[in-house]
Amino acid sequence: MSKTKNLQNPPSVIMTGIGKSFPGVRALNQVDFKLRRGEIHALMGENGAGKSTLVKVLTGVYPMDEGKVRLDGVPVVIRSPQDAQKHGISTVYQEVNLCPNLSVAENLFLGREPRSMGLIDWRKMNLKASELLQKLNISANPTAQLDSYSIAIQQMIAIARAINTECAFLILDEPTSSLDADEVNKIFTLMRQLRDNGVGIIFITHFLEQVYEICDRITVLRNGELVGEYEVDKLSRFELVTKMMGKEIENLSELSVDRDESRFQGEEPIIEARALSSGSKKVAPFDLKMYRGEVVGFSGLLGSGRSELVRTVYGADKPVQGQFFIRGKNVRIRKPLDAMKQGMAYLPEDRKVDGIFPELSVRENIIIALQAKTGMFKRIRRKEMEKYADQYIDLLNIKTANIETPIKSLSGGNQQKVILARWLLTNPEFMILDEPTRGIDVGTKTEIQRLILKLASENKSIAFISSEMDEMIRTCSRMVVMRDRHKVGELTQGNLDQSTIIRTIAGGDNEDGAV
Amino acid sequence: MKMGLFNDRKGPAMLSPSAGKKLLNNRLIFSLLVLMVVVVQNIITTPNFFEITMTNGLLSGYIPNILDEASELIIVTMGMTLVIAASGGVDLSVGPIMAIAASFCGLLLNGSEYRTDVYHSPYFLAILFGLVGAALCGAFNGFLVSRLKIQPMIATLILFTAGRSIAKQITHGQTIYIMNPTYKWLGVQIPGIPIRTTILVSIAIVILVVLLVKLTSLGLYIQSVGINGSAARLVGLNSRVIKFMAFVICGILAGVAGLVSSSSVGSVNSGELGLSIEMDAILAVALGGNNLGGGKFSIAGSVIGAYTIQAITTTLYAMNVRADQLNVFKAIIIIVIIVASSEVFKEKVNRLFRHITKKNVPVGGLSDERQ
Amino acid sequence: MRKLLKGISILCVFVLLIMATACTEKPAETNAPAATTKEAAAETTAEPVDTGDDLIVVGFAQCKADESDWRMANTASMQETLSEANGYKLILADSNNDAAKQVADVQGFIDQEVDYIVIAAVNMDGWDTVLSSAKEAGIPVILMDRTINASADLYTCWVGSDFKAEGVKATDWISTRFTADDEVNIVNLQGQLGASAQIGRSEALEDAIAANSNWTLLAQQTGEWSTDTAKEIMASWIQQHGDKINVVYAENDNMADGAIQALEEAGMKVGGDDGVAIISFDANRAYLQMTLEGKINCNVECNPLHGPKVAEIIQTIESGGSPAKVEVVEEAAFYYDTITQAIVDARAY
Amino acid sequence: MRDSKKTTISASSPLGKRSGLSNTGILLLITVSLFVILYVSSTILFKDSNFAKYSVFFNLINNKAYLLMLALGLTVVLITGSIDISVGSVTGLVSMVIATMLSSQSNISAIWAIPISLLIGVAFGIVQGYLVSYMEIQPFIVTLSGLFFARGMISVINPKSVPISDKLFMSWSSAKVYIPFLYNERKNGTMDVAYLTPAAITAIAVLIIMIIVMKKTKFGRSLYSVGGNPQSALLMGVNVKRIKFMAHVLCGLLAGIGGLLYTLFAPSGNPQNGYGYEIDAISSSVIGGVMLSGGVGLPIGTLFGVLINSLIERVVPLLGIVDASWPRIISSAFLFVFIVLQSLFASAGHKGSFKPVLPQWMRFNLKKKN
Repeated sequence: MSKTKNLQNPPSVIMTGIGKSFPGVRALNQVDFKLRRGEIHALMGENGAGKSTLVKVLTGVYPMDEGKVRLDGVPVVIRSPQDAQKHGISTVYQEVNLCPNLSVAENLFLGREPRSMGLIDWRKMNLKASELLQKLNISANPTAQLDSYSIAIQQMIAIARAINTECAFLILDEPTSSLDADEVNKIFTLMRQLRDNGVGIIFITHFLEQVYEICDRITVLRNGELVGEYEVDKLSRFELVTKMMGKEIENLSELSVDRDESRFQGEEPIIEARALSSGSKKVAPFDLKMYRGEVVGFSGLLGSGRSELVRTVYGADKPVQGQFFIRGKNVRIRKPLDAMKQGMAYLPEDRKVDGIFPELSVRENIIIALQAKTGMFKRIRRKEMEKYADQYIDLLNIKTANIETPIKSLSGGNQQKVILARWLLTNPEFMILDEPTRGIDVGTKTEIQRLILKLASENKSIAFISSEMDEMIRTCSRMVVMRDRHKVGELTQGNLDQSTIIRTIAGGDNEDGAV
Repeated sequence: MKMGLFNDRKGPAMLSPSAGKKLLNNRLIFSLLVLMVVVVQNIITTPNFFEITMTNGLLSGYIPNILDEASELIIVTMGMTLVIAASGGVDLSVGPIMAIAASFCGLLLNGSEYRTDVYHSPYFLAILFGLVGAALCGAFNGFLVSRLKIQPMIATLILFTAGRSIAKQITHGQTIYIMNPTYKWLGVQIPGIPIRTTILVSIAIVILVVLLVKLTSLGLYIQSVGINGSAARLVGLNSRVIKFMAFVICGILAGVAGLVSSSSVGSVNSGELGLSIEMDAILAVALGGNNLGGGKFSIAGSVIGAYTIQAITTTLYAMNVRADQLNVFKAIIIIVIIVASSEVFKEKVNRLFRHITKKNVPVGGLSDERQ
Repeated sequence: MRKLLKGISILCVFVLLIMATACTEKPAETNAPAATTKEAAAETTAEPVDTGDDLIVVGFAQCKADESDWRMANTASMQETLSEANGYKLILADSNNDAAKQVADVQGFIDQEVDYIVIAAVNMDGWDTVLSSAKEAGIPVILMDRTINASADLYTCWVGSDFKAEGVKATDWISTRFTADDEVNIVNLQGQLGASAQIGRSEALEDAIAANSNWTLLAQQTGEWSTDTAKEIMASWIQQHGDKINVVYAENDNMADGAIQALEEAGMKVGGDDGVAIISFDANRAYLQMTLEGKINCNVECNPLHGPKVAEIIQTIESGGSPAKVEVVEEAAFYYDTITQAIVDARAY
Repeated sequence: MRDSKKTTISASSPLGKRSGLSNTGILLLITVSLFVILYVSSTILFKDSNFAKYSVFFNLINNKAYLLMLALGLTVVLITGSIDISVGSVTGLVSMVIATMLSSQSNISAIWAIPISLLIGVAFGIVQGYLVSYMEIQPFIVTLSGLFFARGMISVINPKSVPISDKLFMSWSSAKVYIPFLYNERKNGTMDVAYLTPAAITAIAVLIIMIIVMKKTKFGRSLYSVGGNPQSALLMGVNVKRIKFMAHVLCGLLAGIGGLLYTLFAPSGNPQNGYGYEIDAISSSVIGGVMLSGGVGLPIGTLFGVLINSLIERVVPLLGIVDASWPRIISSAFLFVFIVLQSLFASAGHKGSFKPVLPQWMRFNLKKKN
């Protein structure tokens, strides 16, 4: 209905030739983007595609290296979020950027509180707040402290705040990732209302259903480059996922994967989970069996629960239900050390937050896990440490000045290899690799893929997660597909091709309803 | 000469390549500079600065004096370094813990008498008892910090205010005098050894801590927990236990300092032992280039920091600055060191420098380690 | 938040109500005995009206009860003499060397309507306001040990030591030890600056130095009554002046102890006939022992046992008399060559 | 005393329903109830000591007017997530400067004491605030140096006790504003009328101003937002550095006022003045419900923190404990209880399981829009 009405508007925000680099990574390369008033524009792409960077460049969080931004035809330079707000661009981030210790009303009006005689008029502020909340159908008490509400409500309040400023353009950076269907619907109602009032909305999400439900246009990014801009009605889900994941398999040396499942017949699985689930409903109960010498891919879009699943196996998220067997023995994994002692290793998704110790040296970063496993009083001798470090620097071809260089001065790919080395050193039987190739250059990617297959051939069992489909297809012998925090399927041998995977991930075109 | 010695057993921070720029970026450089200025100043004003004489079977002179007086501070600073590295907070209660340890020790030696020549229990048992007392105090702090997640400064505030009174309770409210000459072994001199025991003890403690940090993986654990708690958990470290241990060790070391201090004056006066040493110890850690927010630490840095503070104090005493006015100079010197070694200041100086030379360096030019 | 504040104000009203009821109860309770005792009071004139039992309530504002051995002995003396067995109830408020807290403590005594207030002042100055409150409330104030700068009609009397006289005893001894031709090089370890003991003792020394041309003051610094600080300062003096020092004038025992240790560790002979002359004050048992051993040459007593004197004064007032304005406790000086073991053993503190 | 404590403990058993009170509110309520319980029980336990007199209650404020200023200053910086441990020494410095200025030799008017004390405080605030917020040096080290500097300067100015002889200043110091109708009869028949000193009135006025500033001004709310989540505050348009700087300046100003009020209360200069007051101020703020992690706390809570401090000081001597070291152990025990309570609340609140704490009838904020 009104969906196409505004498609004819001329673009109001025009970004051309945007480029942005971080040490070691080219995050954006010659990206163009257009936003019209009165449309909802989805920005799609897998991890590291550059969505967040693009948004942050637009809102002045990062200065851009190259490119131009025009607002209604006028070139502008946006230096800070405040600057962006002055230009009418407001943002709501995935993490709630509000003050948990203030009341709801204050969070809505901080910085522009209604005043009488120079003092904040609380009565008026609360009144205005409750009006606003009512209008948006948010059930929150303006006088209650923000952190007494769930993240979902907080997120809605954040949107309410963003809307409340005189905004012409609203950026929603994965605001729905922690909301349930009802709440998502409420937000959608809100978004439609805004769109009809002529607000241009950039909507970043990983949920395809949501894109197809509400968006007018889609811009797809991949690896920091623009794939294209499409009208929603003219792009099928299948095509969208294909564009996001990258269809063309890069011209790399062929890797051969033995996908014959029958070889595991009668063998004891090294890992077996029965109805395992973790606390705070991060992942629904799942069953899982993994055998020696196989690489199992865990695919699904970001936020589908793929990382949460492996974290539960490793004990990084505390399992609350279900049973877990290692080599046929029922064990309880309460904390990562338990898992490590059972021969597990876990390369975390977010290298910066969960992986590296920035100020520690390469050597220390490599041996830390082994050291933690052997215990405090059985210190690995210095000579031995150096030997290990040198060995793995050679083995993985880590580029570092020397083994005592702090890891923070290495490039992303080399940091990743250091962490890989850290886990290889513990000689695990079962390895979890969550996005080991994220944000690193193509050459290193291939090296890591080879390494994964080599490890499998050494009879290790590997759980592999990657946002890049081709990489998974080339390395995995079996694939677990996750959608909406549920395990929705396991693809083997015959089914393990791109279109089947994407279809399973996408959940089919005719499947209806919001998540 | 002292520095040379410690440079050999470098803490991790000292390992960076010795390029000129790296050296300037080293936060320790300013403390060293001040230490050097103080030493040079002393050499100029007091010609007998390097003179070491043998008096009464003991080496004496300016340098042994400074080493002697810095020893308590160094011992306490070692513990403080670990606590700061692991928890990112400070332990305010080290002074009172010193008093408590000495009181336990004195109680065992004296019974309930105020003055004794004859020990009521063996000396080593008393020392052990004192250290156990100190360890308990450390454990109390550690419990509050690691289990109840109370900020270290506030958690240790409790013992800071109550500690001396507790010590007083232990000694039945009196100053204990221990006249047995062996009591002075720990704090003054063991017959036949020409070097003050305090110096030996402080060196021993530094070596012990270095060994503890280097021979076990405690140092690595503490740094890991201090730098990135979440990553530390994923590699299988238990941050609670490690923080707890840091506090216990800090308590024990404060206990050692307390025993040494009490031995050197031959009495236990819980109101006096280690008075306001906590502030000096924190400063020593900061001057040593360690981040008070936790993480990486350098034992060598802390040692140098402690000597810097003691050298300033001793020099100012020698310049007839009154004890109560000393703080003014201390404050100024410290703030200058801290400001000069702060990141923002360096950046500002760099920018100014660039402005003067009109070099066109891109904005991100400071972080030159891209790949 | 508004409701919360409302709640708080309700609580405040609650407090006031409780206070009010307690207030109205009180007269009802005490009226009857008050009526009877008023007659009794008319007979025995000065007897203050008690609140039930016959104990004389004494509020004692001590500056810092565990500051030094001397102070501890002083506190203990008060506690022993003014015990319940002797018909007193002593309320000890320890101000921990905090002048403002001490003023608040005394104000508290006035509010609590004690019968007598005894003050060992932290600070000489700033007493006028609170002492006039005490006067207004009719509570006699006895100053102890430390003098204050306040008009004399604000307190009943002062009990304590004459610090300058103590200092003079010490300087007298110095003049007997050295002849007029000797070069007398003195270092002075002062007490906490501003304390009346420090002022009196330093003054006596400075006067004596001014009077004797052969006396020189090599150095003067506060050791803050502390052994440790004194030791550190002394060590630095030894570095500077070396053998020139022949008299150490330490203004309390603890600092003398520190000085002696520093000297001994520097290999210098201490005390006796030919060592560096050590002057100390307070004369606690442990240091009398040291005097006996010859390490301290002259130890001037500073008598901490003020309890009996205070009790005496209170009894005088109770029986209608008025005590002298200044009550000096008796003090002796002990010399290394005349002290005996019996004197040391007889010392209670 | 024990009975009344028991009831509060059982009262705080979980009920499983969401309470409308925020952490701030709960902590404040605990503080206030503790004060009330303490006061009422000492009234009952120490009948002879006249706790029920009005003057006793008002003297709690009179005695600690200066501490209220320091604690308010700390409340401000702690709310922004910073700390200032120089306030005690600044107090001492101000009192020494005033005393030296007004000692008998000089004839400067006492009026000057006011701007000078404020100026000293603000100067410390500006320097420390600059170093903390713009040079990004750890506040602990900066203010520790500030503490050393101020403490040393006191001795540089004057190492001895200095009396104040200025008539005008002394008249301020000894003035009493009697409160009509609030009086009790003394044992000897005279009237004991409750009063407030000019210092206390100033303190109360400043407290009221602070309550308004913290609650009703943009600046006040920015303080909370900076302490709650500096990142968000920045994104919401708050100039985080400037607010932190201002917080330190305000804290310095309050320390200056505190120094003035201190000098009015104990009119003399002494090198020992204000020693260790930073700890008293911190503990008062913490007892009053300020969280050291920042973002939580109310000036009114700080008032009760100070009152509790003042009350404990009155009560402890009456416990009849002969040994002088017990009072400090007891006060520390109080601090311990508070800190542990806070930590339990904070950690429970973080997990989301901490909501109930109060029984139904005690909740003030129950009516929630669905």
